[in-house]
Amino acid sequence: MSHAAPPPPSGPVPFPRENSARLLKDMLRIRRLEEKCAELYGAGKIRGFLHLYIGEEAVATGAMHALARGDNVVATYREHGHALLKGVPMDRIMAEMYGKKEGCSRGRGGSMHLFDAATRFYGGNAIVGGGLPLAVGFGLAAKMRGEERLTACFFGDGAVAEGAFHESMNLAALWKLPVAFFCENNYYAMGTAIERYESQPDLCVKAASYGVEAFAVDGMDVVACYEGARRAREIALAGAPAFVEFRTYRYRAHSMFDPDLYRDKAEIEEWKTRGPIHTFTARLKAQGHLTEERFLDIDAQVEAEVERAVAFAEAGAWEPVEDLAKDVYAP
Amino acid sequence: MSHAAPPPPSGPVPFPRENSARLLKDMLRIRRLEEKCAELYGAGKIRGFLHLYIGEEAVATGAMHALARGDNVVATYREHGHALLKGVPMDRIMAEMYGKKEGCSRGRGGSMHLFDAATRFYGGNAIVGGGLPLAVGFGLAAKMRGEERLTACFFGDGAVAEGAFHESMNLAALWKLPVAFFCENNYYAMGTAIERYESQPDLCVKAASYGVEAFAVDGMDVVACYEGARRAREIALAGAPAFVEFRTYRYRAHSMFDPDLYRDKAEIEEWKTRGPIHTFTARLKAQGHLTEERFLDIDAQVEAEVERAVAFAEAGAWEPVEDLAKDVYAP
Amino acid sequence: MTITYREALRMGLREALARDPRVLLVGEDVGRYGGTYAVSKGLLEEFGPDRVRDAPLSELAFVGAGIGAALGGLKPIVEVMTVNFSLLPLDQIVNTAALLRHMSGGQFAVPLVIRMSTGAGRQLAAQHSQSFEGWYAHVPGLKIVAPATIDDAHGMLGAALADGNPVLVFEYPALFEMAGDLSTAAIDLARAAVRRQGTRLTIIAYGGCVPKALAAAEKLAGEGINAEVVDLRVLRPLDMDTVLASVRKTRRAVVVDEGWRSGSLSAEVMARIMEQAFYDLDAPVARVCREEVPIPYAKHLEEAALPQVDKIVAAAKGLFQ
Amino acid sequence: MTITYREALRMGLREALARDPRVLLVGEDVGRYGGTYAVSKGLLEEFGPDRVRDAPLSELAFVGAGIGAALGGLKPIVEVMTVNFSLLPLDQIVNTAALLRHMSGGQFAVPLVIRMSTGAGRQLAAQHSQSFEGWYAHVPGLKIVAPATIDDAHGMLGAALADGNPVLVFEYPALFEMAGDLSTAAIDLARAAVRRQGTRLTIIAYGGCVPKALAAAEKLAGEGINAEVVDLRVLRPLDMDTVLASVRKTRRAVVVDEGWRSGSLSAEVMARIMEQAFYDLDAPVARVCREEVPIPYAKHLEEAALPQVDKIVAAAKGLFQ
Ligand SMILES: Cc1ncc(C[n+]2csc(CCOP(=O)(O)OP(=O)(O)O)c2C)c(N)n1
Ligand SMILES: Cc1ncc(C[n+]2csc(CCOP(=O)(O)OP(=O)(O)O)c2C)c(N)n1
Ligand SMILES: [Mg+2]
Ligand SMILES: [Mg+2]
Repeated sequence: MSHAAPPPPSGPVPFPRENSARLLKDMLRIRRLEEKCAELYGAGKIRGFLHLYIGEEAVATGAMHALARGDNVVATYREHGHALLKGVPMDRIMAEMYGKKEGCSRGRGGSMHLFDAATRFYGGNAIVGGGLPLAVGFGLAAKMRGEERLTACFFGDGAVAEGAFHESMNLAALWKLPVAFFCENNYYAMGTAIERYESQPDLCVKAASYGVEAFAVDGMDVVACYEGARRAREIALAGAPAFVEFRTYRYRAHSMFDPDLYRDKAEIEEWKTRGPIHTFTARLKAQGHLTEERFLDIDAQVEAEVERAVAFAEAGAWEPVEDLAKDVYAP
Repeated sequence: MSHAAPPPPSGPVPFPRENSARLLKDMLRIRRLEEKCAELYGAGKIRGFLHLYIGEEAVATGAMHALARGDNVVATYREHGHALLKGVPMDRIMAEMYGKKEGCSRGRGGSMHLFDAATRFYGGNAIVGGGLPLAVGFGLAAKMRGEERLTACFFGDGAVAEGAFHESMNLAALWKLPVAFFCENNYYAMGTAIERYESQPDLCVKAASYGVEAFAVDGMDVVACYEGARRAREIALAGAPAFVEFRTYRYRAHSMFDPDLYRDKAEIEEWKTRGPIHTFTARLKAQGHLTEERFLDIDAQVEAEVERAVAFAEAGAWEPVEDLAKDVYAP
Repeated sequence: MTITYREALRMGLREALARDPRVLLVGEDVGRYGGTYAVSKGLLEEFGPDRVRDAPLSELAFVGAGIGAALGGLKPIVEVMTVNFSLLPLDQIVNTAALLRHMSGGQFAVPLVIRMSTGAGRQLAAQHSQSFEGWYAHVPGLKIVAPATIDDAHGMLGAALADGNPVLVFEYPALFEMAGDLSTAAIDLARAAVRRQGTRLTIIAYGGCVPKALAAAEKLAGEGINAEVVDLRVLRPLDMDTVLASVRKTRRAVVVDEGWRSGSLSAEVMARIMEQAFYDLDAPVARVCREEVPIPYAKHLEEAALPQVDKIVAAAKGLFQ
Repeated sequence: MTITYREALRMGLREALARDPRVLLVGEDVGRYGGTYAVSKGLLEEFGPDRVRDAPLSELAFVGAGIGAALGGLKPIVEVMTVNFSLLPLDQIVNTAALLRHMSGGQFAVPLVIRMSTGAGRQLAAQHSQSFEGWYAHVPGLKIVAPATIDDAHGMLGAALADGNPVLVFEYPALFEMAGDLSTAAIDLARAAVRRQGTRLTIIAYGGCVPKALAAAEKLAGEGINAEVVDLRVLRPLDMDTVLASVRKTRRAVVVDEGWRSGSLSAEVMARIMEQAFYDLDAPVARVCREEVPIPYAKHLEEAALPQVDKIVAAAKGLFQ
């Protein structure tokens, strides 16, 4: 079954060129970081599960740019980009991938469990749907404490089938909590296409059934993602949860173990023509907001950051085995 | 918060008088059985939890009359009436309440766990929402075995908030199963009114969000209940699940332990004027389908059945303690 | 002051809510209804619907929300009506609450308290009579406590809120009517307690079985066997020092557990005694547990399925044959 | 014929589907994807989407549906991708599948098989590396099996389908690449198996730890200690006859368990040995278990947290000091 890609994002980008450059750079930071991770996985430097976000960068980039520093983020096991753009330093993310103690979870979490208290990045959850109830709780805390603080909860289309989604949407709506539910619909839950596991594949219909304001945006267009997330943030901070379906696509296999035999190659190719980075780049160039040198310069800065991150991770240390039982409990 | 009762059921009953008499008698059988159970609870003959259905009899009565003998029924802990009308003999139900081995669950289940394989009555589940996944499985079995068999799943409004509801509705719709979801909406989950736990109290909106055909009927009118259930059965056997919201009301407390302090007495009184038995009786009399003698005669038959059931239960035996570990496993 | 176990629980809740504005109670029917067992009766009126918050039948989400709320700066007390229903939110309790601190490299504390009633004995049948304290006691990252006295029923909640770890407090409806004096002793979440001094054997119990253990000890005393009774109080981490000190003194022990025999907490206690006091034993440690059957509704069968005073007495005497 | 453990599992599935039209396989990605661990690869093509049925991420509902389908006349094999996710459908497994037969007075059989992978060792970190076999082995009404050999990987599924009770089959990714000969021996769900004959001590293990136990036994043999290795195979009901016969012979034992030490199945095995063979022991039974920590991602920490051959050897030698 094929999932038609939207028309390629086009037209002038309605942002000042410097903002656009930051968006472009952040998409590139996610892309280059993950390309490097894939390479390092092949080299055996990174192990366990590794879920790449390549193709979906516009979503995390647009969304994170719409958030404030003080907002909370709850994500999934496909969260490298979310952690990075919430502000977790790339070197600490890479060190975590290596399992080094300089990692943002001290090497204990790995790819699926990035955490960072300082930037209010709450992970990094390998249980599908597991983050939604948490987000409801963060929203409750912010509301009861009178804080102007959004909690953004990222999850995949597959998570919508879990009971946790149903219970969490109802609670958030019932209690009128400042939570933005950001559903990254890449049309597949591992190897199962959405219409093969959802009787109603229009996810906004589901979200709306809780009385939650729900809308879909083009997840390949960083502009649409930014605007959708900003609108959701306004709705949520005004006192009611919002649901945004980001329609996007995963270019790589589900994980490094996935032979990816369940998708139609033509479908993948079609979506690749909507690539969030090259379409955005083309638009900026067309409106004269970006030159090829500037692009190469940005990309070079990103490559350098990635290299520094790898060097940092390589230079990192292993947590001593004596510390294994540390932090199971509060001291 | 008040839950407005519908206008009292009125107008001629569109059934032959003998069918109407059977409906009336079955409502009375549930009512008198439970009135006796309440009395016996006070006398200490029945223990544990006891959840009375008094006030809601039109739902089980209308629904069961719309089912075929071969249909499966899955119910809750408030299931005396459902068991009785699916065909479980009243004496075996009463013996179960007593905990006697002649009981339909050999005295092991009690009020909340009535079971009867012979009549395809699958209980009797004390986990709210626990029956819904089971019903999906029964539907799957019937469909794969090519049987023309409905599975009717009864559950309360409170169960709709459980993840089990969400997951089960999707599965049943996705797999196009012959399952009728019969939601007995009595507006309260224990002491919590529906608008205090559902962000969207219109339960049909929720069910429809799965692409399931959903409609509400007056749960105080046995005619509407029968017709709604019959329609749901047709839809389901045609190859897609159906959802019926029966709007009804519980006249008694949630259980024998409930002081019932959370409801407005006026609300209870208003709903009592819609009593399923007396309104139906009045309609039949008005159209000349029932006389007072006939009514008294039917009621006397029912009272006699109840007395026989009590006598049967009293005469029953206790399961020998030696059999305690019997049937934990297949022999 | 003489109060019941139920009143002690309520007092603990009220004090917690009054002491710290970050504390809130969340659960099904904790507010308007007053709590299934009337433990939270009156608290809604006193603290309002935000802090005594009725929740939908959504155990997975409201327990998970409790974790998020704890991370967000509140001190939630989440009530799961009974342990039987706690299987629904178990994923959140184990995969998030218990693991989070360690897997995040120690960045996050989860100061969450989860209360639930547990145990059998009221003819509520198979799905409402289970005891899973032993399961929870298996999970690193969780602390598990089982108040068996008026003081613990009152004080363990406050200690749990102050602990900084996810703490599960198990409440025993079988003890709700038990009355006793409330002392001013400080309540810790670290030590087991010797509830009766004895010399010839140690009866180790927790929760609803503690009064049964004490009654058995009285009976045994009547027959010249002076038994010591240890109330575990804290099921994770186990205070083996107290248990071992008693067993080394008496050289014999019976463990009483309301859970199903195989794989119950009693097995762990026996394993630890074997590991640490094998050569001090004059007889193998015995146990009295729930029979390995779902709890039937019928009274005589339920009684036969549960640990009872006479079974404890018989097991104790068996150690001397 | 030499095949891998994975191939043996697949062969068992294929035979079950071919043998009985009532059999179906339900689970996440069992069909189109071929199974997370490629165990069900090719079965969709062979048996079609009705009988090799991909399910949504709805563990609670599709496991519950498996119970209903079994009651309705099918013989479902439900796959829960890993034991870590089985906490979500646990309510259905315990409160319905396990209790139903007894609480209905013996009216209903639940011929359901639930397969799940379990265990650690692949750097999947805390939420993907747990071992809860011991928890399931606590529940009356369930049968729990842990194939540790090619023959059991192949044959236990068929035996489970024929059993008539809800049976949980635990599969060990740590063993998926293990190759060996497939025999034609009949597979039961009743007996533990002596995998290595020995005289001086008994190493009791199950699942992924069995090869480690055998390796440890080889090392010990090199040091003149001839160890017997018992593979429990069936975790509920436990075959203590086989275990006790071995322990009575060797008079010493080490239990190896990949679960967290406290409250793991090892504790139950030790408790039973204490109850039934106390006077036959020359030393307290020892155990080698998972450290009581969530499994970290870093390889060196994960290895340190799990039972290893050298730890088993050390524990065994400890019995002779
Ligand atoms: C509760 C649970 N069930 C199953 C899995 C295994 N699993 C990991 S990711 C995944 C698919 C999730 O798909 P989706 O939510 O769409 O996120 P995506 O991977 O597409 O970003 C599955 C089935 C899991 N981690 N947790
Ligand atoms: C999973 C679960 N949570 C909580 C309970 C306790 N409980 C029993 S009945 C009930 C209310 C259910 O309300 P509803 O579904 O509307 O059914 P009703 O009793 O009104 O018929 C609750 C909370 C339970 N039995 N199971
Ligand atoms: Mg997806
Ligand atoms: Mg209700």
